[in-house]
Amino acid sequence: MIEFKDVGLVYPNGTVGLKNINATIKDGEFVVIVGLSGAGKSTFIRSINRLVTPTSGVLSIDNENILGYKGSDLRKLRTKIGMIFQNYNLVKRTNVLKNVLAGRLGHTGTLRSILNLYQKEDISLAYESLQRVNIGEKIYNRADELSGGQQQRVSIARVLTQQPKYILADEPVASLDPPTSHQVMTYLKKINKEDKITTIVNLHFIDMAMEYADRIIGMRAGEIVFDGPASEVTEKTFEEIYGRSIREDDLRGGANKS
Amino acid sequence: MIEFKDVGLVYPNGTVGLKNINATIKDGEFVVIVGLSGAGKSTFIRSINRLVTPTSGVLSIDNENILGYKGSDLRKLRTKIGMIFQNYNLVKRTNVLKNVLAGRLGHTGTLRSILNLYQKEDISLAYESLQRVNIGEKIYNRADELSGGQQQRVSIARVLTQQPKYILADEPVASLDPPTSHQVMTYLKKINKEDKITTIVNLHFIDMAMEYADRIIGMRAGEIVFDGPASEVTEKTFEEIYGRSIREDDLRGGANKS
Amino acid sequence: GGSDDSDGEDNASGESNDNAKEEKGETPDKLVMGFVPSQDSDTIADTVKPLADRLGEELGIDVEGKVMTNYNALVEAMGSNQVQIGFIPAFGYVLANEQYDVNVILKSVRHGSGTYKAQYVVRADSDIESLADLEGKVWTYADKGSTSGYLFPAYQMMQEFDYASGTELESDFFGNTIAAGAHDNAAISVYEGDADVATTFDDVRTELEEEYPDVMDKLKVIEYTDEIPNDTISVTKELDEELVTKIKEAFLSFNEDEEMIKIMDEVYNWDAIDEASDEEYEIVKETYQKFKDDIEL
Amino acid sequence: MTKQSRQEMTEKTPSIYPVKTKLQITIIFFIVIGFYLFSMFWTQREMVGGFGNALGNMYVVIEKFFPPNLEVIPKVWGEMAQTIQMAIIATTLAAILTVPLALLSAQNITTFKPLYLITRTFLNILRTIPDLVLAVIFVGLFGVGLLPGILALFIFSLGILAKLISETIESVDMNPLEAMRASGGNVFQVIYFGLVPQVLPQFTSFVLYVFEINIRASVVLGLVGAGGIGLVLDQQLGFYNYPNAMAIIILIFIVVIVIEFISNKLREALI
Amino acid sequence: MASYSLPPKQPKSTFKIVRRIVIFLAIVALYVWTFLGIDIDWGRAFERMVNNFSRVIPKLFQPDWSATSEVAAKIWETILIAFAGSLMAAVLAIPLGFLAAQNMTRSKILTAIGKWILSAVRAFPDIILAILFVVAVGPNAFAGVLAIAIGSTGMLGKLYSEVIESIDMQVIEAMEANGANKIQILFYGVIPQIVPEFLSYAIYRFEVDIRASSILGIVGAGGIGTMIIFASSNRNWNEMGLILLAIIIVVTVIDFLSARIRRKIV
Ligand SMILES: Nc1ncnc2c1ncn2[C@@H]1O[C@H](COP(=O)(O)OP(=O)(O)OP(=O)(O)O)[C@@H](O)[C@H]1O
Ligand SMILES: Nc1ncnc2c1ncn2[C@@H]1O[C@H](COP(=O)(O)OP(=O)(O)OP(=O)(O)O)[C@@H](O)[C@H]1O
Ligand SMILES: [Mg+2]
Ligand SMILES: [Mg+2]
Repeated sequence: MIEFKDVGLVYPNGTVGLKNINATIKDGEFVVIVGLSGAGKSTFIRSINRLVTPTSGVLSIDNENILGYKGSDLRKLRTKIGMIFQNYNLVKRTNVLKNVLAGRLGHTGTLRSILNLYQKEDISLAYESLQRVNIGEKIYNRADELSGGQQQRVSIARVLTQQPKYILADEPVASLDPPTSHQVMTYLKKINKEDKITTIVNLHFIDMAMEYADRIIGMRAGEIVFDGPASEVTEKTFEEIYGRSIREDDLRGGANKS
Repeated sequence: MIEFKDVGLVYPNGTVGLKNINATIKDGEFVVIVGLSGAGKSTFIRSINRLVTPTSGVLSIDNENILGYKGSDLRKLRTKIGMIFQNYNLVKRTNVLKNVLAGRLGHTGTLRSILNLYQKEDISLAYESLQRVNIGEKIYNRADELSGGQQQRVSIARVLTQQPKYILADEPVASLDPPTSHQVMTYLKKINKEDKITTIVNLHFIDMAMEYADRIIGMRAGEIVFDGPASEVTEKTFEEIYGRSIREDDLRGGANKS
Repeated sequence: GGSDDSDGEDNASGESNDNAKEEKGETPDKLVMGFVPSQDSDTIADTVKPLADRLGEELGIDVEGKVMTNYNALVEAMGSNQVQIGFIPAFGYVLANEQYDVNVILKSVRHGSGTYKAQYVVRADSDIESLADLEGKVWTYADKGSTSGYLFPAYQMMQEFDYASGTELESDFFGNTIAAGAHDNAAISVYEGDADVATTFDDVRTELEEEYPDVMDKLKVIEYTDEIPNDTISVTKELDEELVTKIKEAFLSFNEDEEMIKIMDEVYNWDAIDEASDEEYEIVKETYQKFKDDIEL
Repeated sequence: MTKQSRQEMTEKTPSIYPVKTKLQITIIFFIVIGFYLFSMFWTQREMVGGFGNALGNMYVVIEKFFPPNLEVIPKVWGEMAQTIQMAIIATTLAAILTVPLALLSAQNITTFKPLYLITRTFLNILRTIPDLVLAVIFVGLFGVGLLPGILALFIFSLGILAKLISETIESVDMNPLEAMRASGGNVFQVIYFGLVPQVLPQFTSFVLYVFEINIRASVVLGLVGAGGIGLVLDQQLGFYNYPNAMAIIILIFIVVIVIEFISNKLREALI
Repeated sequence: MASYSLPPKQPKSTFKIVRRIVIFLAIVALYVWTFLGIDIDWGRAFERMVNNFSRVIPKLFQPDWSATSEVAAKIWETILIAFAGSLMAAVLAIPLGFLAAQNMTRSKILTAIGKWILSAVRAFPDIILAILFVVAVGPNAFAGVLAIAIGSTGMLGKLYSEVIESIDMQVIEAMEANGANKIQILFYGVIPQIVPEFLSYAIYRFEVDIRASSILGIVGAGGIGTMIIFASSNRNWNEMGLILLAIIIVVTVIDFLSARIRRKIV
C-alpha cells in the first residue's frame, strides 16, 4: 500500500513539483495518472521510489515512511519497486538478456554480478520474463537492434525479472505508435492481473487511460484534480484536467501552452 | 496538380516501398494518408519531392514528369514544395529566425545566404510566418530551447517562408501530445484554406485524419487500399487499412510486428 | 631503498644487481655498455654490438651494448650504475665525472690523433678572412651542448675578443645566431646563404659532398680551434679496480687484432683505442665551467 | 510457440552470451593477453637490475629537479612565445585546410565513393608519418628555421584534425540537412546552414586540443633548429641545470592548463 | 507589400556584446602578435624548396632495400614495446579517467584533482620520462615500455574522461531505480557504454606510440625511432624512404586488424 499524506515537493530552483498530495493506492490496483506536460506526473511517480525526494508531508509504503530512507534501506525499497521509462533506458550496446538480468541486480551480490555468475534461477527467470512479453527469441540481440516497441517490452521484462511488488511506468508508450502502444499497455495490464502487482502508469492520452485503468488520477499544476474509477470520467473531468480553455486555445494557437 | 501513374518503388535492398500507385491530387486539396508503420506512407510523400525516386511509372507535378529531374531542375521543384518532418528537423543550435530563413535558401544565392545577407523582404516574410503560427516572440531563441509543439510550429513557419505551392507533412504530430497535435493540425488546415496550398499529411491516427482531412488515402503494404472523402470512411475501411487482425494481434502481442 | 615496481615481477638475473649504494669494488656477472654516438664526427655509428661482443669474449662476462641518443640519459644511467661502461663524447664525460665520479680509461683515435678540432666555415666567395671579420655577421652552430660546434669556438672567440660570456659574444659581437640542430644543417645554412659562418667539427664538408658536390669549393675554412679530446670510454666508480684493468687491457688488445681494426675503422672511423686520463679533459671541464653559469639563464 | 517447446527452452537456461560470440571474444582476449605477456617478457629479458632499487634510483634523479628555479621563467618567455606563435600558425592552417578534407572524407556528405576513398586513404597515410620524419624532411627541403617546424606541425595536425572532424561530421543529425535539401538548398547552403552549426563546438574543441598537442611537440622542433621552448629545455638538460628544466616544464604545464581553460570557456560560449 | 514588418532587433545584453567584442579583439591581437613575431622569408623558402626537391624527395621513393631486414627487426621491436606500453597506459588511464569525469566523481575537488594530474602528466616531456625510467630499470626495452605507458596515460585519461562524461545517464537512473549499488551500476550501466570508445582510443594511441617511438632511442631500446634519428643524422634519404614505407604498412595493417576486432567486440 502506498500512502501520500500532504506530500509536497519544491525543486531546488523553486519550481513547485507537488502540492498537498493526498492519495492511497491499494495493493493490486492499476492506476493511471493523466495530466498535461509539466503537471507533475513524473514527479509524483518518481517520489514513490525516491528518485526525487518530497520536501514535506509523509509518504509511506507498506506502512513505513520512506522519506528518510538512505543507503541500503533505499536500495532495498527500490528492489521491490520496478520502473519503466519513456525512453526504455536500456544499455544500448548490451544484449537483451543482460539488460533483463540487470533487473536482478538488487537481489544479487556485487561480486557475483560483476563476474556474471548469475544463479540458474535468475537466468531462467529472466528468460521466462522475456517469453512472457513474447520476445524470447531476441535474447542475444543487442538492445539497439530492436524497434521501439520491442525495447519497451524488454524493459517490461527487466522489471518482471525484478519480481517487484510495485511497478511504476513513466509514460511507457509516449515514443510508440498507437498499435504498439496498445500492445505495451496490454502487457502491463496482463501482468498487473496475473501477478497482482500494483501498477502506476503515467499517460498523456486520457482515452487510453480510460481503456486500461481501474482508477484514474488527474493532475494539474502539481495538484490532484481528479481521483476516481475510469467509469466516472466525464467530459467535465477532461476539462478539469486539461484546463477549461483547451479547445479555444487550440483554435487561437495558444502560443505559450505547449 | 500531382499525378501518380502506375508508380512503383523498390528500395536498393529489394524492399517494395510502393506498388502500382495511381492517384491524382488536385490543387488546394487537404489529403491525409493513413496506414500502419511500414505501409509506405513516407515513401509516397517523399517521392513527390524526390527525396526518394520511384523506380517505375510516371509521377507528374503540374503536368511534368519529375522522375528524370536532376540538379537545378530538382532544386527548382523542391523550392515549390515545402516539407514538414516528424522530428521537426531544425538545426538545434541555431536560432529560430535563422531556421525559418532556411526556407528561403532555394530562392537565395549561395553567397548571399552564406554571408547572411538576406533581403529585407525575406526577413519580413520569415517574421510574418512566425507570427502566423503565433511564435513571433521566440525569434532569437535557439531551436533547442523550445518545446516539441513550438518546434513543429517553427518548422511550419519555415515551410510558409518558402511560399510553396505544395506542403508535404510526414507525421507532423507523432512526437506531440494530443492537445498540441490538434494545435498543429489546426494550423496546417488554416494555411491550406487561407493560402490555397495543396497539403498532404501522413498520420498514424485515423480519428485525427477524419477530423481534418478533405480526403483520406489509406495505404497498406505499399498499395492504396482506400481513397475517398473523410465522410466515406467506415468501420470496414478501418479494418482494410489496419488489417483485419489488428486487435487480436494486439492481444497476442505480435512479437515481430512493432 | 626502493620497493618493488607495480608489476612486481622479479628479474631472473636479479642477484647480479649491484647498485650505487653498495660497497665499491663489486664484479658484476653482466656488464652494460652504453654508447652515445658523437655528433662531432663524419659518420655516426648506430651500433655498439661488435665491440660489446668482443669485449664479452675477452672478459668472459656477458656484455650488453646499448646505443642511446641522449647523453643525459647515459650519464644518469651510469650514476645509478645501470650502465657500467660508457662511450661518451668529451662533454658528456665531463658531466658524468662531475655528477657521478665516472672515470675515463680510454679514448678513441681518429685520423691518427687522440684529439680533433673545430673549424670556422664561411662561403669561399665571402670576404671573411679571419675571426675579426666575423663581427656583425650571422653565426650558426649545431647546438649549445656541442663541444666543437659551440663550446670551443665560442670560448676561443671570447678570449680573442674579450667577452665575459657566451651571451655577450652572441649579442654584442655577432649580428645574429642560429641554432641549426646539427653540424650538417649549420654548414648548409652557410652554403645557402642564410648564415655567414658555421662552426662545426673538422671536416663536416666531406659528409655533404654526395648531396652538394661543389661544397668543397663553395665553402672554405678560415680558422681552427684548439685540440679537443676525442670520445671517451669511461667506467663507473663502482667497478672493481681489477675488472677495470681487465677491461682496459681488453680494449687495448683490439689494436693488435686485424679483424677489430677493420670493424673499428668501418663502423666508427677509429684507427685505434688509446689510454686516457682525466687530466686530458681538463680543457673541456674548464670550457664547460665557463659556460655552465652562462647557460644558466 | 507451443507450450511444450517453451517449457523445454525454459529448462535449459541460456548462457548470458551466445556461445559463438563468447568463444570469439575469449579467443581475442587471450591473443591480446598472450601478446602482452610475450611483449612484457621480451622487453624485460635483458633487464639486469630488476626492480630492487627502481624507486630509490628515480628518487635520486627526481630530487635533482627540485626546487625548480622559477627565476628563469621570465627569461624563457621569449622562447615560449615563439613556440606558441608557431603552434598558432600551424593550427590555424590545419584548421582551415581540414574543412574541405574532412567534408570529403565523411561518408554521409561525400556520397561519391571513389572521392571519399581517395581522401580517406590520403589522410590515413598522412597520419602514419611520424612528426620526426616530417620535421627532418622539411628541414631537408627548406633548411633550418621556423618554416620547416611550422610545416611539420601543420601536416601532423592536419592528419589528426581531419580524422576527428570527419568522424564528428559522420555522427551529426542528418535530418536538418534533409530538410534544407527538401526546401531546394544547394550543396553549399545545406552544409553551411545544416552542418556547420552542428559541428562548430566540437570543431573548436578539437582545434584547441590539437593546439595543445602542437605546443608540446615543440621539443621535436628544437631538434630541427626551429627554436622554441623545446630547444631551451634541451639545453638546460644538457648542461645539467635540472632545476631550470623543471621550471620550464612548469611553464609548459601552465600554458597547457590555460589553453584547456580557454577551450572550455569557448565551448561553453558556442554550445 | 509596400512596407516590411521587420522583426524587432535581437535583444542583446551589453555583457554579451562586450564579451563578443573582447573575444574578437583578443583574437585579432593574438594573430597580429603571432605574425609580427614570426618572420619567414617566403621567397627564399620557395627557392630553396625548388632547389632541394630533387635532392630529397626522389630518394624517399627509392627505398634502400638493403636495410629491409634491419628495418623489419626494428619495427617488430617497436611494435612489441609500443604494445606493452599502450596496453599498460590503457589500464592506468581508467581510474584517472573516472576520477576526472564530472558525472562519476560528484565532487568538484576530486574532478579538478583528476584533471590536474592528467594535465601535469601531459606536460612532462618524453625525454625526462625516458631519463627517469632508464635510471629505474636500466637502458633497455622495458624502460621504453614504462616511458610510453606514462606518456600515453595523460592523453588517454583525458579522452577517457570525456567519453565517460558523455554517457547516457538515464540508463544509470534506471539501474538506481531497481536497487543496484554503485559497483553494479558501474559494471552494468557504465562500462558497456564506454567500452567501444575506450577501445578505439587505446588502439589509436597504440598507433601513435609506434610512430612516436623516438623516445626509445633515448633509453637505448632501439626501435624504429632511433633508425629515423640515425638516418637523418647521416642524411640517408633512401633509408628514410624505407622506414617511412615500413611504418605506413604497419600502421595500416594495425588499423585494419583493429577495425575487425572492434567490430567483433562492439
Ligand atoms: N529537476 C528539476 N528541477 C527543477 N524543476 C523541475 C525538475 N524536474 C521537473 N521540474 C518541474 O516540475 C514541474 C513538474 O514536472 P514533471 O516532470 O513532474 O511533469 P510531467 O507531468 O511529468 O510532465 P511531462 O508530461 O512533460 O513529462 C514542471 O514545471 C517541471 O518543469
Ligand atoms: N531507405 C530504405 N531502404 C530500404 N527499405 C526502406 C527504406 N526506407 C523504407 N524502407 C522500407 O519500405 C517500406 C515502407 O516504408 P515507409 O517508411 O514508407 O513506411 P511508413 O508507412 O512511413 O512507416 P512509418 O509509419 O513507420 O513511418 C518499409 O518496409 C520500410 O522498411
Ligand atoms: Mg514526465
Ligand atoms: Mg514514415
